[in-house]
Amino acid sequence: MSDLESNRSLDQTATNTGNRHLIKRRSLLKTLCALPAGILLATHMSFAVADVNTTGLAVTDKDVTVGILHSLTGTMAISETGAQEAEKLAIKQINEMGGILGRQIKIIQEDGASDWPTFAEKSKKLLVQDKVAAVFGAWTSASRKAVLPVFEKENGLLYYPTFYEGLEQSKNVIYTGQEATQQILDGLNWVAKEKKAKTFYLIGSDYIWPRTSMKIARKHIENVLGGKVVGEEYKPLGNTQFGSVINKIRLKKPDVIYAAVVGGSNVAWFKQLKAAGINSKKQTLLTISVTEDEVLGIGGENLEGFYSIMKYFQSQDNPNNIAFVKAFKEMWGDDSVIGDVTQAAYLGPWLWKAAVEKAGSFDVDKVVAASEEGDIELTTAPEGYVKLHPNHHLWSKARVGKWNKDGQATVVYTSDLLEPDPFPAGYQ
Amino acid sequence: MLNVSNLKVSYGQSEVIHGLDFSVPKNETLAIMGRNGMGKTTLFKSLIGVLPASEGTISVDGVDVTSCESYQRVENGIAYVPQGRMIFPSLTVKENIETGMEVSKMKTIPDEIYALFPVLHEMRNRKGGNLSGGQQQQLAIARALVTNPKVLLLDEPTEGIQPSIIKDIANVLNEIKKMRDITIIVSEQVLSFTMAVADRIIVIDGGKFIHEDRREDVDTEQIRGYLSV
Amino acid sequence: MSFVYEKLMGGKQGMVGLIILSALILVVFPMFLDSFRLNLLGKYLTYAFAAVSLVLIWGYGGTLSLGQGIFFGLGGYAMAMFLKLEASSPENTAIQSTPGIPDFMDWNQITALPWFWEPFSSFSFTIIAILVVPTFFAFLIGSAMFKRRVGGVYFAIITQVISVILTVLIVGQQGFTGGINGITDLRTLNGWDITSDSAKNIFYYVNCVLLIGVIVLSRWVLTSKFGRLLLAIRDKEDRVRFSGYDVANFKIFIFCLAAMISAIGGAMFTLQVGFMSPSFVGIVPSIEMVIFAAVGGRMSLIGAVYGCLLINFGKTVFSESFPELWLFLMGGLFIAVVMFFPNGLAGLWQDYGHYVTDRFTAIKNKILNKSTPSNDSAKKTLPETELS
Amino acid sequence: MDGYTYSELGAILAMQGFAGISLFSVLLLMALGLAIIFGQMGVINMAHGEFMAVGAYTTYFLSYLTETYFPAFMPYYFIFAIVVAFIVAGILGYFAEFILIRHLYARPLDTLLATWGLSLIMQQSFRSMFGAREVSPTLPEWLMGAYQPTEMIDIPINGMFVLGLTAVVTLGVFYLMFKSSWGLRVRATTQNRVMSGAVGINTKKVDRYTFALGCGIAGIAGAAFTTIASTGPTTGSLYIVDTFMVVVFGGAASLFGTIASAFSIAQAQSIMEFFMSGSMAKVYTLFALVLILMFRPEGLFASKVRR
Amino acid sequence: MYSNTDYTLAVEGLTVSFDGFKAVDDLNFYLDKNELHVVIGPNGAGKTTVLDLICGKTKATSGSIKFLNQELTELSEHAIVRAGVGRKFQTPSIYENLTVLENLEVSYPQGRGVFGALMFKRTQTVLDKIHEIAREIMLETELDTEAGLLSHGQKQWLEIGMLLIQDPQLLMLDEPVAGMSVKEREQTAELLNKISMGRSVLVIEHDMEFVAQIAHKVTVLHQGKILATGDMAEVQNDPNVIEVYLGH
Repeated sequence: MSDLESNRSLDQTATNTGNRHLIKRRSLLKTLCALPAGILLATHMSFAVADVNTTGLAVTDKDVTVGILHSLTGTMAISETGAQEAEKLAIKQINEMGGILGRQIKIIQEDGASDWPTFAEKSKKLLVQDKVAAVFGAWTSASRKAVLPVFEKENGLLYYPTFYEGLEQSKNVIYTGQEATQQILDGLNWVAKEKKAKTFYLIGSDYIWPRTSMKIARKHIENVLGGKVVGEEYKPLGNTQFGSVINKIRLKKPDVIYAAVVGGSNVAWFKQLKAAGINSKKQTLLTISVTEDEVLGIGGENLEGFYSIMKYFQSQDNPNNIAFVKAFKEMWGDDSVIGDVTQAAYLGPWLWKAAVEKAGSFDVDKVVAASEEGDIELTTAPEGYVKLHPNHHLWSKARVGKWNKDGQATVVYTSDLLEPDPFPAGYQ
Repeated sequence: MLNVSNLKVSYGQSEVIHGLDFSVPKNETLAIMGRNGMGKTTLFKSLIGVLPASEGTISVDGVDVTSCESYQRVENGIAYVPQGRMIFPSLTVKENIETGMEVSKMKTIPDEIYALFPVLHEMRNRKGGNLSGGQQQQLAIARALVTNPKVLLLDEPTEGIQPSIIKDIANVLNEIKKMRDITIIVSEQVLSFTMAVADRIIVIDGGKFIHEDRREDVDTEQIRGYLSV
Repeated sequence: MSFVYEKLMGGKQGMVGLIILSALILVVFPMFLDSFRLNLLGKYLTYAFAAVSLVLIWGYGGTLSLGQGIFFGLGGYAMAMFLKLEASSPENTAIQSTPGIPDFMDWNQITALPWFWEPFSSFSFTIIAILVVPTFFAFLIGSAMFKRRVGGVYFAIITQVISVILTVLIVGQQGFTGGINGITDLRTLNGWDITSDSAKNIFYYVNCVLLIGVIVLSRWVLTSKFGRLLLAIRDKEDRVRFSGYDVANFKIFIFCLAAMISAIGGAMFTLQVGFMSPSFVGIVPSIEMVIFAAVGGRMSLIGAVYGCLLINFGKTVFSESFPELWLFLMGGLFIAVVMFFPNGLAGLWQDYGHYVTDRFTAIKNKILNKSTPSNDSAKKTLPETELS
Repeated sequence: MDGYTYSELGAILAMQGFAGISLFSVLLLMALGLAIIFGQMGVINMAHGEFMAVGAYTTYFLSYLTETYFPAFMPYYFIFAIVVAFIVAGILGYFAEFILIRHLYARPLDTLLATWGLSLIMQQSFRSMFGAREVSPTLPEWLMGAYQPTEMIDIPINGMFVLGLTAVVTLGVFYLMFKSSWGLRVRATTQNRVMSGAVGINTKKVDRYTFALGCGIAGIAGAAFTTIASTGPTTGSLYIVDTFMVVVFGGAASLFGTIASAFSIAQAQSIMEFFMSGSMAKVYTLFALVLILMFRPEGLFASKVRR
Repeated sequence: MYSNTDYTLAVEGLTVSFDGFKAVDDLNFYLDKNELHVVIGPNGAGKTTVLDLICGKTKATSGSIKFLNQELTELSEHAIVRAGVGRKFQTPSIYENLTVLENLEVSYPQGRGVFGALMFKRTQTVLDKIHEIAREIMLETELDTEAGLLSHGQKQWLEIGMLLIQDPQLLMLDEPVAGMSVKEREQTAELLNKISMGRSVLVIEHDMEFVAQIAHKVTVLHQGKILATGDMAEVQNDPNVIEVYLGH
């Protein structure tokens, strides 16, 4: 089935490409300075394998092996390409800085082929046969759910980059994207305040992430904002007919259309909206499923004036991001665009590096313990500043971007640093 | 008009036609007689190119058609009325006839066809499948005639046809021979019909010719003997 | 004795084939493969159930079912429901707003276990459900279709549509089914940790034994008068009907049997892989299963197993090194099998297999005569020539 | 429904009606090519969706060329693209028939497997040539937007365009199949291939061109769909089941049936979608089709002919 | 509406139309016990369609077919066979890949259900019956021959044998001597005469000589309607038949 239904299912976003040059020395230094001084010193050389690796991982005097597990083929390849490119960029940059605990990072890459059992199979191979110290990968909820038991059983460590529905917290996973409340709540607050929105129409693709997200959105709208949900609709994955829904929307005249349509459906959805005369002049639309990658397919002209809530936009104007975008494009080509998940994937290797150096060991238990202390932070993150919460998720900011014709967004609102809350009370 | 030499035809491993030689001049009607399973239909199928010949040559009016596809043989002047008629059941009578006009490039069905088979004109908008056996046989002949053939092959045209219509068909064949310069080859088991149309009779048995006569020399008892061994 | 030999083993050729297959999967593979690869092989062998079922319904029955994924999925889901309930004990799910129900239900604001989930807390009910539910479903489809003489292309397309319906339903009703993620995070079977290596090894052997059992059962069916009638129906359906047989019943039965066999494969899949998802119900796996059978030889029960192993093995190996090439290869393989090897591997075996059989007999004689068995050499030489 | 004026309800009704008609034209356009290939020739072409994708990619490629080299031509390229899509998909179909299909006329179920293999190869080719990402051509401005007969009614122009295109293609197919001598050849060949050869029809040529025509129409469908959705390597597989359902439901051999079937499926689906979730609407529609097919296996509009 | 009779087969008011075309038109037709009845008529007259209607292959548009006073139009094909109606097809319809013995065995009226077929065993009773039938159809020496290798005539006999083994009360044969040599025709005529003792037989045939050899009664069918019924001589002299069928 992988092809038909699962299809674009799951791709909330997509990503891209990257680059070749190092990050500028200045920002490197910044990273280093940001780390606690003791660990900083410890980073250099002179750690015997026996000390940094007591559980038989693939670590030698010179190098340490990690795995990258994304779909290179199948329907999800579209989305996951960017993530793995970002991860490779980060690893390359780390190696050029001298690696971790004096060891160069070697990559073993496996193809999940957009097929969940294959993800499980390959993750087991990475952990059992290759004994990798960490894995960067997975994209869809389904693939994460498929590999989760393997990571827990083999006590591996997974850095998972996608914004997702929450309701999960595994000892063996670090979530570098937003969980649902981080992405949703502040955006809704913003639209309620800014656009005086009272009525909302919710529409999404029919699977767990949109449904969970809509559930949270509905509770927030009804209980916190005092608004009203006038319609809630889910279309099968890959659906390309939105005529009836658009008519329903016209009938209900919501202040805001709140959308979580994914993949190819997304393109049909926005094209048909525009063709039906519903554009940003008449209608506010807020989506949680469109990043720069989707815009490539949808076409900027069809989206102009609509809003996305993400934690990252390629157009963000800060030195970290400018350096990152440049490095990425140099490594992976000028045509690349960078979406939210690509950036989140880029954070994975850096967060791992910080935790390993703090723990002084590659052992998963020690790295996890170091991560759970809540003081691992990245000041060099392209999105700005992020900090690892003891619940394995990241503190980060939500941003509302307004889409322009050229396929880039202008950030119109940035929240405060939001605490991740994968099991939000009152939203379940 | 039609020359066949050393024709051999096989189904898979087993050879059914064992090296036949014959030629039929213009304006002659040749009847090939024989019991079931003696190779009549196989011979006809190989002449029209539905079955490939494993050896030998077939030529029409001096043109070698041995390696041609069926439709090319039709272009070269062979027309075929198969055993069991094989009209197109869900095409109308008119459309059935028109399928034969591919080669002759005619635009409309010539009047002489309807003159020959008035019943077809009457039923021209009926589905071919809903015609009676005799009518279907006429349709199959009409369909073959509109290709303007030099050689007309008829495989057991009387099979399953009511006796009264068999006589009509014999008349039609003789009429056609008068109207056109045409060679007719017909395979038959019914001797009376053969005697009514054929100029020459060949008996086939076990894939070989065993007997040949001009009509005027035919010993009907002898032929009947061949047909009923 | 001769009954067992002729009927169940399929005579000399069949016996040799079965022995070679058993030796391969029960002895040779476990000897040479590490537990990771062996587990992988076990997963492939669960697909082999579906491939074997297609030999029955398609090769012998003459009816192409593009819905074997439905039954594989139903079997797998039934098993997954049981395991999920066991994994969702109130203690394990204490953080949920409604403890004691599966997590995905909790996420979908379902506060009580749906009625059709309840019986799945019983292991024996589950085992029965795995066998009966898909069979009953097949009975419904089969009666509706075969009694109405729907066959051939139409049957293929309609079964395909049913598998689409089921997939959309499972994905759409995620509160009850887990949606696109499927039912995940299955850990124990009656308290026994199914994620451990030893459990996986045991499942592997159980799977092999069941597979061989299914093949023997299928052979018995095919060598009975029923089997002859099946072939007769395939070739001259009207004659059979006008010999006084209710042809539809025969088709329904073989369709049900095929469904049950697929379902066993699905259940074993869930046990070995640890989750079930709607991706096994849809069109693509259903067609792939047909290809397993076609590559193996659509008339060969044992060939289906090899076809299944060959393709999946190829997929794993090639997708690691040449992911793009693999899809071209797979597509090419479909076409090549249809056009040049309609009898698949079994056809090759039929053409060249007697070399192996002769050798086997020679070795057997040698062993019997000398009574100093050189088992190793027998085992080694046979498998190597097997697929060549 | 309270709170709505009659004119509002009327407007919605009109637009909803148009949504159904628009879905109808999409389904029909998808199914026409297959009705020829499956209905007339009996080939179960699982790669039909990929031929649609060929048309869509052709349109995308032309849009890219036009945008890059002849921007002034942008308003007109789309019409041109439809023609090119037809030709490209037709030529590919021609070769597919020559290389693959013609060996399998006697084995319809095997065409299913072989064309499935073909579809895999085509999908991977798309991926290698155009990348895994979904693409979408830049459409001329006149195709976008809506026509507003009254204040409240918006009829999408792209929908009307597809509707018009479908009408043109349908009429063309009808003319070809039932009024032209070429159509007669096709119908004769499908009824009795051997006999058609024996009355002088070059049946191999007929087969090849018929298949190519079916694929060409799929190409047109693909080009038209770029106005409503995007194109990816696996786009084709999304349409294939729906397309087969339309053809089978209508009665495989009947072109009229295909039209009626597309109409009833589209209206059922679109009306149900208005009242329930999209997933359930799809489930109910498909389920109803299966049920009806069980009672009328030969399809809704197949006629009963003596043997 | 249709009353009971003493006839083995009573066909009354039988009509079937395809696409508006009446292939069989208000047919009335009776068949007595132990009667061998031949239906003749040109192709397309509806002969085979009548057999199709009786054995349930085609459903009637209207009318009644009563076999031993049991209405057949409402039964499914296999039920009609089990009621005692056997039918031979025009082209020999046998299982080419099975041996003669297996062909007969498969037709043996036991193990007709799914589970019966699974459990069916080749007992001595079965073998005896097979040998008996094989002797009757002159194939006892060919029991182990693959049926596909038989001559055309032998295939026709085998199919008759496959019906005989079920001991039907009504046997319907569609052109049983088509493609047979003269000697085979004679043997077949003998066979038919033998088997018509104790059961009714309905035969479709063209060959007038052969018809004369076997028929107790002849019916001429033309365009779905009966032209004449009676013994051979009556029919041959019927002016209608001469006008429409035989010709002057």
